[in-house]
Amino acid sequence: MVPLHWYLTLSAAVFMIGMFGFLTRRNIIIMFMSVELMLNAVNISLVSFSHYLQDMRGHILVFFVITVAAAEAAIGLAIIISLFRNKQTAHVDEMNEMKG
Amino acid sequence: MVQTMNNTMGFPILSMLIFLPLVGAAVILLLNRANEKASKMVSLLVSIATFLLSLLLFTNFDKSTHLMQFVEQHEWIPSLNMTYYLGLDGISVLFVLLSTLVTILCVLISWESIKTKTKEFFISLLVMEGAMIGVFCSLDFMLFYIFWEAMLIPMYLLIGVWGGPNRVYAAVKFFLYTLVGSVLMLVGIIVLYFYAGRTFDILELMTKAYPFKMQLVLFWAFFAAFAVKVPMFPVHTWLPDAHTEAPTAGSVILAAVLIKMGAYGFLRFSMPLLPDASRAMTPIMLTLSVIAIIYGGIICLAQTDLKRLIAYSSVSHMGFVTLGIFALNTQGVEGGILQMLNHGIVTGALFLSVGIIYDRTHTRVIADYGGVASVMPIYASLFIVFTLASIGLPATNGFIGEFLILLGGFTANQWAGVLAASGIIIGAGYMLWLYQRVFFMETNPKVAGLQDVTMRELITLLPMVILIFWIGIYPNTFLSFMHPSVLHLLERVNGGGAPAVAANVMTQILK
Amino acid sequence: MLQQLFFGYYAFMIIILSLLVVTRGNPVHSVMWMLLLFFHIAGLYLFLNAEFIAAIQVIVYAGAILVLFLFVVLLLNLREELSLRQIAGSWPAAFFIVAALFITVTAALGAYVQGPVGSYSIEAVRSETHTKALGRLLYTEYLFPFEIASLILLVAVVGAVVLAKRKLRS
Amino acid sequence: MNSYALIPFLPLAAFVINILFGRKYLKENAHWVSILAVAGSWVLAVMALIDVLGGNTINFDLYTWMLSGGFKVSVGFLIDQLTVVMLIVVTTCSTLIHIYSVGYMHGDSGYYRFFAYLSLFTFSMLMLVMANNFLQLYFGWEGVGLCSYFLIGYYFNKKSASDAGKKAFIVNRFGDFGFGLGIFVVFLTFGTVYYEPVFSQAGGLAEATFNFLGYDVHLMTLIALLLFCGSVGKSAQIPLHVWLPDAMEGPTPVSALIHAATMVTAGVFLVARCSPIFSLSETALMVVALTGAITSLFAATIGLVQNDLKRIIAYSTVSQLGYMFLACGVGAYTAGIFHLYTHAFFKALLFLCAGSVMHAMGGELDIQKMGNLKKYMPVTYMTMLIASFSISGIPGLAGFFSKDEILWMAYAGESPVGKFVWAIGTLVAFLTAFYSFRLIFLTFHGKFRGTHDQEHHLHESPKSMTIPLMLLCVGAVAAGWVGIPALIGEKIGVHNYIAEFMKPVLGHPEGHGTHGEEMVVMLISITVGLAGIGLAYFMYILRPELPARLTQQLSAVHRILFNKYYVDELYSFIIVRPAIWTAKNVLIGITDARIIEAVVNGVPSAIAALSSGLRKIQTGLMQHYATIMATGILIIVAIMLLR
Repeated sequence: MVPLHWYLTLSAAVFMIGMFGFLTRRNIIIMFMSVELMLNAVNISLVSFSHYLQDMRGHILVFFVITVAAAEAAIGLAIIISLFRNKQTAHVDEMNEMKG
Repeated sequence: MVQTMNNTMGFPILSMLIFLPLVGAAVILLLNRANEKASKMVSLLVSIATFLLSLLLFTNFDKSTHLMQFVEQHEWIPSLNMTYYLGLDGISVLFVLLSTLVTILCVLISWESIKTKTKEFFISLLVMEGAMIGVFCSLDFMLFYIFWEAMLIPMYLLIGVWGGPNRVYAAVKFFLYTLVGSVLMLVGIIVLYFYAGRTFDILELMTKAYPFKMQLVLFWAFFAAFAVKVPMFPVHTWLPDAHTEAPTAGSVILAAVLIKMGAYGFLRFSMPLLPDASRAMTPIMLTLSVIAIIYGGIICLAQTDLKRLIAYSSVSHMGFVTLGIFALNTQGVEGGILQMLNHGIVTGALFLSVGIIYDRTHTRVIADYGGVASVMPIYASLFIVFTLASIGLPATNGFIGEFLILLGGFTANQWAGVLAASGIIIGAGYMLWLYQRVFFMETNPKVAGLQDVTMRELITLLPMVILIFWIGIYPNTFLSFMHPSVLHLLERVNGGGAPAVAANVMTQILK
Repeated sequence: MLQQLFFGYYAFMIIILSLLVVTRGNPVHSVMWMLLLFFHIAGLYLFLNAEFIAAIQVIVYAGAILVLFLFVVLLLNLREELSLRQIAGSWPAAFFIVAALFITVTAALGAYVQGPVGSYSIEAVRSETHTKALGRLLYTEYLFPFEIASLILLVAVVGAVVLAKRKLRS
Repeated sequence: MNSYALIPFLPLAAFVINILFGRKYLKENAHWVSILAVAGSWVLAVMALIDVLGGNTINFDLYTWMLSGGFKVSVGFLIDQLTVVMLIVVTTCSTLIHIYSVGYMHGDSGYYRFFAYLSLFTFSMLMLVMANNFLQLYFGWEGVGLCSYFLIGYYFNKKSASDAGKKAFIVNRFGDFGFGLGIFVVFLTFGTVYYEPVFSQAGGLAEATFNFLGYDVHLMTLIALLLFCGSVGKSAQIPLHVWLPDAMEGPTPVSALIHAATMVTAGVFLVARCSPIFSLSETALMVVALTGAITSLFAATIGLVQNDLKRIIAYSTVSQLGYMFLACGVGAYTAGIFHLYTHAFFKALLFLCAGSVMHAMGGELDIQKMGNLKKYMPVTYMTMLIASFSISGIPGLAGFFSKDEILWMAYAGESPVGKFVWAIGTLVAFLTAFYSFRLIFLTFHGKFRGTHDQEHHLHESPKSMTIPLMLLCVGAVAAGWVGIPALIGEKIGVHNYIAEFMKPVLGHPEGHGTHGEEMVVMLISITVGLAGIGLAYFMYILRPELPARLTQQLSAVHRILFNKYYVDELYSFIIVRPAIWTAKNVLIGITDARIIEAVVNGVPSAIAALSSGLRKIQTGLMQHYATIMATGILIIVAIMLLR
């Protein structure tokens, strides 16, 4: 029997890797993939909780997360395309319109 | 529940007064932008209807009681114990009338002078009216606060959109000044709410006793809100800018109603809620009032801009009002209330008049005028009436108010009375000098050939003239509204003891 | 024992693949590694008796989202970017924060107390099949969120079209 | 309602009609409304006189004007002996001057306006004298001030005229400041502002003190002096005399009515009306007497050297007003009022004659440019001559009796300064006679010194002007006959009617002197009067080159006198300019701009400075924000874990 801890630790590890990617990568597409990674990490823990607590609601939530992830990917990538069109770069360093 | 009078009208008159203008604004909103005439007509009709409705207050008001009248109370936000609670007493009823009257005049005076975004202008005006009436009618502190803040928005727009060249600065200054004050008041309101056991009911709050230290803190919190509005020295500097930049209607509302709210706030809240602090702070308030009177007066002597001069004269006149209010005796307070009304009428009329001539010349610089009396004789005679009322000549309303205030002020504190009386000399100085420079002397080529007042403008000014003489010759019509309420207020402030009339032996002997 | 072995494999692969995803310089490579990663995650879901989730993980994530990524990567001409530095200079700080966060989170796991279990035991789900059980819940109790989710997708579709569309020069 | 209430309201109605309909409809007929109204008032005033002579005093309230707490005041009328004398003076002068104005103002563009103001003035003046309380008195007081403002500035296109109007109003406000405070003290003390209870209670408080601004002062002195401030302003006494000479910018009928016969005497009326209070304070009386004496001397000396026809008469008015105060100050209120009454006639006459001269000279006022007018204007000459005799105190004429009464009362009264003010009064009588006849001789005698054009136009004025002159002339001669002193009266079998008449209101102090002394005083005053005339004759008829030589020899004195002791310049220097300077440089420049606005604008600037520091954190790079967010999560999780 695999204890729940293992799953959760795995989930945390993947999440942290995703976060590390998000914080350090300068290519916006890879940053975006890091976000997907983090979402997947969360999904892992949701599914495992669901399994161990014998409850379906975790699955429901995962279902919605995937939906939102799909929507997010669509919108996000569209944004990236239009950004690239304007800036000719996918490097976030160049994107500092919000500089105060 | 504090005892009140039932609404004998058979219909919710106060709600109707508040919402009729708002409905009018909504109607204008639906009108075609191109059809400016229609929005003007609608706002005129709505404001006249509101005024006629408010006349019912005038006729049906029971002058024999200090209790709240025309009361309406409905649940609003029960979880916070906020209610929709409206009512009027002798202190507030006249201001509702003033607001409704002034709005009509503002609509009339803006008939031709507003050329851009006409529709929005009249919407702002009507929303303003609704909020102003709401402020004077609210008996729930939260409701009051909401109306109080709601007034800021249309006024901000009136100044910021239709104002003069420097309008944005003036509008922002006006907004920030008043907002800072009212936020402190909000804190005060919340403190009271919790202390008094979770109620916003003003009448109920007034029945409680608060510890002196708390009263002091709250007094200054309220002071921040009210003194800015009045405006008292030294927080008056927004007024000249706002008045100067605002369009005529904005200046009129500002002068006639908006700055009354500060003094009204002192009367309605600071004094009955915080009687001990009010008494303790009297010397400071009297000092500030006297400074405002003299300071505002002297500064007028050096003004070169018509509207700015009148704005500073407002500072001086409102100094009289606060002086009267904080004299804490019958003559002072009644004089103060009456003077608020007077100032609304007179300064409102002065701004209307300046607007009339500004529409023709597009200059506010005094030096650009001269000899207008020979070009526009009717206008000149109306203006002299307002000038004289402003300097408090007997038979005009200004005299009654200033006399009662000075009498009250002198009774309360002789120095205050004497120094304030010197303000009357200065007042005559700057107003007559202004009149001379604008109307007398050689006719300035810039004003040659101006058209005298039109029928519309005459109709705008006539109500003011009538009121000036009515109050000046028979003030009892208006004073009689106040007697019971003022007496009640003073009993509360003076700790239920003997009302502070002139305490002297001879009064007793003569009776 | 077998279970633990299985888990060990999946966990190891998932972590390795995740690291590959975030560290590859070329986005195309990253996407490829991610594809593999998603299959492994789907496998883990199967392992947890979540067939339907595993299926949509493959279909939606691997099949749709990643393909979208791939399209975008290919659409954009990123050749020049590849020569640039790919990792921000401040990565040690980020590493420190992430590591610290990981440690604290795992430390918190020790405080986990199992709550009462629900009615969807493994057997119950099996007898009903996972898809049906999920579907029943989704279309009854979670109908409203489900509808909202569809709305979100609609918005996303419209939004994506509007955003990605070339501006028509008028 | 008592029909006497119509006395003031008839002119008010005329004002309202004229101001509303005059410009468009009445135009050249505006005078009819005003004249009818004021004549109606005159008839009613005469009826009131008969009533009062019959021993009645009328006192009634019309309606409650103000009611606030313990303060109640009505519009109400008191008609007693003092009021009725004033009523007669005011309505008579006003009627005659209305008629005179028909001719004088003929063809003026503001014809209706002029009559409207005159009516309004008459209304205010009548409200003033008929009031039965202090506040209504104040009402009339300010009302006449307003009309004076309007009428002085009647030719408002002239800067000097509008300046003068403004000056009159503001200077008066200085006096009214004290007056107003006086009313407050009265109310605080007595709890009412009605004359009747105030005067009847005053005696009981003769010794009372009042804490005024932290000082304990004698109550009656305080009230009296505060009220006297108002008088000083209205009646142009030192130091508030500066407005009256300038007020001559107004049309001449105005100068006659307002600035000679009626309004300026309101101050004297006030003192007389409040005699029960003034009598209780020796200090106040002394101040009144000295102010009056000094003013009369001061103004008379200025009058010696002026060349402006109307200003000479204006200074003469100031001087004569000083005389009246001098009388009141020595306790001889009746004498003061008596002089007020006679003065109204001869001074109004002098002004109207001056107006007639101006009319003929085309607006010229410089007496150095006149001369020999008697040839062209016989009626004007004769009437003006009589008026000048009257003012110089030539026996038998009105001025003689009142002036003599004052001097005798000053000499023989109980006032501690009596002898001193008598001496000044006698000196002033001499100066008055001198400058009055200087005026006559320069204007009507000698050779004509104006332009040829002017000479060509010289003519006698129309009937509507000369008839009032003649009627007033009758007054200037005969008005004094009601107050013939006992010394003479006993011999010709008449009483001092006015003294007896006024006794119930003003009392009548007896002089402490023998008939012999009284005779001496009278002879002295006659002598100095004649001497003044003689000197003027010597200097301006016999030796016309003498004045110029004197002017040269005494150039310093002449310059001071000619410039009116530089009082205007002094006020400008110590009041007007500092006020405007302070406003410009201190209040606007420093307080408002540097202090208040610095705070007001400083707070936002400080916030702006702070935020411009803070904005450096906003790199705009998403990952920085994300890193900070992650740090935040770390901290939160750590805190939750450690708890």
